[in-house]
Amino acid sequence: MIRIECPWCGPRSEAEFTCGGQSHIVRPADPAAVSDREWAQYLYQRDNPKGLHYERWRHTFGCRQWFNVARDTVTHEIRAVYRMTDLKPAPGGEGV
Amino acid sequence: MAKLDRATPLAGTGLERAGLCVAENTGLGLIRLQAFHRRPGAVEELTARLGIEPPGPGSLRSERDRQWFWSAPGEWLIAIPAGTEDAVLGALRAQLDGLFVVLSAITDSQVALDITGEAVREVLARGSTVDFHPASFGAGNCVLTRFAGVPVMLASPGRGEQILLFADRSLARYLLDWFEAASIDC
Amino acid sequence: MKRTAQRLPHARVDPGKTLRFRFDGRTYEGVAGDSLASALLANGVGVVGRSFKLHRPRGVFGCGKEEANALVQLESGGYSEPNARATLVPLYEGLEARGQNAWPNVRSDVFGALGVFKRLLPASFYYKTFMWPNWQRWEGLVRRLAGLGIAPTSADPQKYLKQNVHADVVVVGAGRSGLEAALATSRDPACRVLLIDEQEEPGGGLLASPAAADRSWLEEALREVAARDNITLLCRTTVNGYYDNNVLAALERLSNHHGPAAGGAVRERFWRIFAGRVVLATGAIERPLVFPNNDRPGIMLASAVREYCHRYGLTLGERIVFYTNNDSAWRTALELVDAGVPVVAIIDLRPAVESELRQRAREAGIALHLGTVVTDTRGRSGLRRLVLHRLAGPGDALEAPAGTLDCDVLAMSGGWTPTVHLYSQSGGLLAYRDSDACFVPERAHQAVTAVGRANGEFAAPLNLQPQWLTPGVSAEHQWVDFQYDVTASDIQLAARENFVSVEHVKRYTTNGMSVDQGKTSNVNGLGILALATGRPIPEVGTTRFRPPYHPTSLGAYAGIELGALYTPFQQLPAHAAHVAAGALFEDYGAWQRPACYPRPGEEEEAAMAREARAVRSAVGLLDYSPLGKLEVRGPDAREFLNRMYLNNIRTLEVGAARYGLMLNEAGIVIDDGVVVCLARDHFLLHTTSGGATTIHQHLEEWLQCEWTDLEVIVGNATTQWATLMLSGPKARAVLAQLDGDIDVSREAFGHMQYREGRLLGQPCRILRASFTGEVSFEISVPANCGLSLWEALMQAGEPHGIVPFGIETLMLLRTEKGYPHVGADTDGNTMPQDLGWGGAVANKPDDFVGRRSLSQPVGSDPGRFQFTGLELLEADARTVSGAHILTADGESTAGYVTSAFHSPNLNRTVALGIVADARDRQGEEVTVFYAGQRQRARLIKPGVYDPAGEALNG
Amino acid sequence: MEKYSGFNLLKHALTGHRRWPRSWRSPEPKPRYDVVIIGGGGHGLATAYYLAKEQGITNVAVLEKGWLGGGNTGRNTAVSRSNYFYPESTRFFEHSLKRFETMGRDLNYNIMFSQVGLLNLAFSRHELEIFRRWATAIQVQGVDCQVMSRDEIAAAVPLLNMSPHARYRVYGGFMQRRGGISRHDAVAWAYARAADNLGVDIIQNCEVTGLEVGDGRIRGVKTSRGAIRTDKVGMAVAGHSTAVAAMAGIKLPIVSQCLQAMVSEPVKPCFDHVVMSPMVHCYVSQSDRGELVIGGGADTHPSYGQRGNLPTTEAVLNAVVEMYPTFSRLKLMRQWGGIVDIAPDSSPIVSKTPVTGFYISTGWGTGGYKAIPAGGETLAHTIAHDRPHPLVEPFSLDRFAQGRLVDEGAAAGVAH
Repeated sequence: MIRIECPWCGPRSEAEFTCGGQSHIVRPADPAAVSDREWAQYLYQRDNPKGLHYERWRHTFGCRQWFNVARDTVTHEIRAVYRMTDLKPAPGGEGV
Repeated sequence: MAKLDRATPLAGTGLERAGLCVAENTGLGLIRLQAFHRRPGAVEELTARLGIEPPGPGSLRSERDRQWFWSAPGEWLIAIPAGTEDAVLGALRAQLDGLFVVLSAITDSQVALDITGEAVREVLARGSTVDFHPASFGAGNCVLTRFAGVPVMLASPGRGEQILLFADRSLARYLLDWFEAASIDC
Repeated sequence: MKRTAQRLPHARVDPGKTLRFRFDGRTYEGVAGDSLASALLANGVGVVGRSFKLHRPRGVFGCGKEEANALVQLESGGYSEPNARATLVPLYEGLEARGQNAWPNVRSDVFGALGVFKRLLPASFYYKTFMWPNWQRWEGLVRRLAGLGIAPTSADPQKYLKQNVHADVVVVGAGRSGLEAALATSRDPACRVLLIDEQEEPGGGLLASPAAADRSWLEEALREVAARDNITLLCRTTVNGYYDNNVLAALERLSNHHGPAAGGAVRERFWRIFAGRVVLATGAIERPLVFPNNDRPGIMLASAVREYCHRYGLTLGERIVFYTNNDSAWRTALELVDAGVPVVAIIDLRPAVESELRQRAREAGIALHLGTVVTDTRGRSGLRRLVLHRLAGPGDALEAPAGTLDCDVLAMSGGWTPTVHLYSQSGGLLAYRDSDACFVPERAHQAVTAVGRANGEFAAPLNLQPQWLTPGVSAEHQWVDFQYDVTASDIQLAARENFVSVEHVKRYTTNGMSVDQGKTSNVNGLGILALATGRPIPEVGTTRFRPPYHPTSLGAYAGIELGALYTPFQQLPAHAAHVAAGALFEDYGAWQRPACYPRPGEEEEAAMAREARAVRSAVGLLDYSPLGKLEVRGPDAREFLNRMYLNNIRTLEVGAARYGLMLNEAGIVIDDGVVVCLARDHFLLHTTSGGATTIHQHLEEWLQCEWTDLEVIVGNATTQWATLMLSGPKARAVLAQLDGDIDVSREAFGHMQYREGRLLGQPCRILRASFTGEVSFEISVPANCGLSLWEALMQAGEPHGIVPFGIETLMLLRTEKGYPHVGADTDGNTMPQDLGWGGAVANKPDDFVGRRSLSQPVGSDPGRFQFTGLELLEADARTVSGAHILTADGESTAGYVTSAFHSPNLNRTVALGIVADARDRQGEEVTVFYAGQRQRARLIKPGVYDPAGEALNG
Repeated sequence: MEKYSGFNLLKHALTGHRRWPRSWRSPEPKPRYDVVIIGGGGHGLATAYYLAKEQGITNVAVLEKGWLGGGNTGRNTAVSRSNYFYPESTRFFEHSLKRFETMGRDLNYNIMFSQVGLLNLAFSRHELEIFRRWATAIQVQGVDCQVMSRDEIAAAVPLLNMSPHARYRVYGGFMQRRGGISRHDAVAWAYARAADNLGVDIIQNCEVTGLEVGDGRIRGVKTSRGAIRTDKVGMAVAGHSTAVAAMAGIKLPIVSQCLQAMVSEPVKPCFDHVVMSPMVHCYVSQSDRGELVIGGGADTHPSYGQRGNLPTTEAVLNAVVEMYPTFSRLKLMRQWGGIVDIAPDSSPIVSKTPVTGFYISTGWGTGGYKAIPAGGETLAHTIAHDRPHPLVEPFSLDRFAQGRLVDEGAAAGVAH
């Protein structure tokens, strides 16, 4: 079971959260200007790493806030939790 | 008929067992205060205007006949005597005039349950994975959690072992039924 | 197997308190403190079960979780439990059990004859045959023979609870090591310790020890545990799963020791344990030795014989013989002699054994056969005689016959297997220790440590000499997995056929896949595979341990969330009124809402027709409270909504309302509703009923994750307000009767307008939108007044013939009008152009969520399914939502009927659908297909009732 | 290859089964192959078999980093069905189902395919409408599909909770009689034995560590057992697709998640069909051994953790007991997880790639097992002809750039 430290509410079980998938995906500034392929990549292309994954979660059953999590997709260890507006921590970086 | 009657979700019904009592609290009026917390200084501004520091995550604060419960970043639930919503809203609006905050009366959207009895913490621990040991959930604490599969706020205002539960009014009957099933051995 | 008349004096049972029970139709007596297994043994019952595949007679062989033979069908009716381990069933008065997988009973099972054909049924023989004509012809027979117990056929009368608990330290196992660990860690009073033991009482291995010192130590330790209030002791509780982040799952058996007498009480409690640190003191399980016909009743684990003697006071046999490859069995034998149990001989395959042990054994009058192996066993339903051979050397061929030895119980010990299941589940690595021929914890992955025998720390050295199977004799009848009838020859066959991965062997032979999940068979199987493939055991590896450690009731995983509580339900503010009005409630996205209000004896469709006619001719009232009401405020609210909606929100004036469509980023329509501009920076969004939470989250996600700079606050006011839809030509007249300050006259309050004011002394919001096509007022008052407003309107409407109407009636009415319902008349491919909103997209100057996807090639594909009305050509024809529209050649699908009702107002079927290129094909005839029937229909403009829309303002 | 038959079983019985030959060889990798298949699961082995059998390409290696059939092939609930919504899907899976029907004899290996019938249940008025649409879609495709009433369902599944007071009431459903279950391991072993017999080298414990790509084409494969030269590589590595494709510099629209399955203790026959339901989410069947085989939804977060997750186990079993109250006292015996690769539209990707000679079969999501025969056959064809097999043209990698997704869920809320 994944235990996530909500930046506001503290450690909770995964059942309280919603996983929003990969984070730090940048929406094209001018969608009309990008090609179909680029737009498809924005919509569908995902890193899907075996190991450290930067993803976003929402504490759906708590404060309803989205935040970022750096999680190992094999061991489910959480390496870092940081807010949507924070920068991506370096791999191996400790909790924010 | 001249006026509409008010009827709370459970119309006062509840649950009584040797070790657990669940009773609808119909005496509370509720106001939600939302500030735009992403703007730096927004919360500080608010605090300055209010003259009191609203409680932080996981806690509640009593001030005169108002109880403040933290419910999200920049968002609080304010419990007041039922019926005084308009007066309090007016006062707060005046106090916070000019700030970008949203004040709403949400009394009717919620059901409030008083949960008492020696089995309270044991039964709560059947509905949520939060640690309800007094050492981590004591007087002055409030948590928003997934309880019995639905979002609720649980608060320990400090009156003995009494726990206050807030949930959406539409879930009131479900929650009461759940408590009945979950406390079968109490 | 010998009947024990007198229990031994030092036993932990109460001979004074007898308990009557039945097994396979016969009545027996046991005593308080017995397990079903010990009680059966006390009564000399030898055969208690039949093996899975060959139906071999089997007796009790262990004393706990490792038991592979004594599986019984416990009780009957709702209390029936298949595959209950007799060794784990505490005896209670009136217990009723039956042997399994046998007919008529386990004593004389006609299928026992299968044993004769063993030769024909090697591992996985079924893969090699039964191919003609096909497997199913043979399957019936095979299925009937397989399976063990019988699944209950009546509902479980008992309850299950789930309990979460947090602890700083969790100690699994309350034997000596566990108790020591719990007492040590609990010295810090702030440290919350949870001590868990699976047996009826704490003590673990100590319970089977005759030593006075052990017993007094246990008493003292338990006193101390009781005295520490930071220790919680859970007995009858088995830790079954070790998951990520130190989360454990355990099952507490609350009332199984009372049997059906417990009635509807809570049977089991499922614990979710959140641990800081975990100490595994789970002990070790003894291994059987592998030799010909080692599965005969009377052949047991030495540790089991020990426990039945010292804990349950049973003598078990007249002539007990030990067979071992290590020292532990010798000590057991000596203890038994001290207790007055007749141990006649010890057979040890080791040529040399420590002299002190030999000395003491001889003094105890035990005959010794060293360097000797058992090469066969004799007896009919029980054990009578052993055939012995001398061993040339370790693991070597046989030398000479060493005669036979009469005995009725054989206590065997092939060494010990530390119980590392949970350690392995936690991700910890295991290492093979040659000296003791067992796997021990090597490196932890989580905050967990193993102690005592679970960590391979044995009280005294075992001096073990492994022998994975008996050499020099056929492997065909040397059992490895007793339950699934896997023998050494099966594993050799697998290796011969090049199934050399341990996982392959497990799957090919089913070794270790039986109910005990290989607790006694895995390591022996590995050893045999290692020999067969000429590899050292560590190279062969071990299979992964998976939860649950011990089989766990499905009911316990379900807990109380069954029936009405299976998933949360939501109730409307005026729920009581709907019940009183005889509503037919159905589930609409968790909301309990009236589908319609059938009168006694009235069919559903008739009720809908009656309600629909009333709305068209007079007035109807619908509880519309789930209608989403989101309030969006802030300096950037207008900009934000303009990015979220396809429609132009920039130009929406204060006080005005506008229908809006919302897309997801892939361009798919996800919601529609009326947007009201309450103030320059304040908007009220009406979302589809039940969509409020989803859309609220959708908006929040864009604000929190993408446009964090936009100063907007979203509030969900959906349940703060009860919303009632008053609809019909008389609606205005009814509403006008209620005392309020909003002028509802035609002139003052037009269609698609919004007003706030007071009604009957309460704040109120009224929106004039219409989903029925009639004059409609969507009246919102504080939710606590919803019931009262319902009653007020019904009362005021009575002279006008008001009726309550339900969702399905609303769907009928809006279908007559051709109003699309997002989710019903759209699917996950529907884009705005398919609903006729292509123009609006083109005219909007700004970007909005999903816009770019509309211009991907798919957006302009020919054959897109587009929203349309459908007219069945035969006047009285019917169709249903779900019917398909076929292509011209009638070969494939060109769309579907998405809404279809019989219109009581037009007295014909009204239908909507999404059909390929429907917008350019209006007037064309198409074929409707459902249930093999084909019908002709025409594509028409949606909305056949009041096409001019006069009723809207009527 | 010695034929498997009742007669030969008898014959070998006389010699105590001491003369059975190896099911397949354990060859050393050769320096060069015409085609290298990465992944020794059902799909990889089937691809190799059909390359040899139907495309006449026998100089083929299957590289498996562990033991053959050890991935999702050995971790699923062994269901085969073709009751899909879109013609593209139905055509493909119907072809696969037909292969299952004759696989035992075709490969001379009893995979125990048992057409017990697959029943889908609807639990609400809306779901029933969707089910009508779905069932009709199947019928339009000419695939067997029988719409069933409440009473018919009650008769077919006596243990099903038919209470009118159930939280979710059974409204109706439909059955594909030809759907069924089989022995998953046997399918892998059957293809392995048959492929090996045609000369395919199945190399276990051989991990691919890199792909050699030169000016846009595949040159070879680097493995833990040395380099192998080849012009064509087929990838069938559910749970590792992203990583292996990355070796060729290709990014996939794939997310990997953990899908759980579990079995109860064995009991005598009590459950005759495969019963699934999207709303009360679980599916149940009974194996020949007597175990109830249970599956549910995948964890919602990306995962490579090949193990069961407690919340999912609880949710699935909660659904099982709600639907079959009498199973309450049965016991869960074993639970495990497999890693499934899911595409944005939950449909497979069997396709050529921007790298010449590199062909992928991925995105099987939770439906990979039933696709093994057709997946192998179409990938083999695509590799041999460097042109997609007609059955998989709709499932190309570039459909996403056009927005032309094949999303069963979008059309009918149908879970794969």
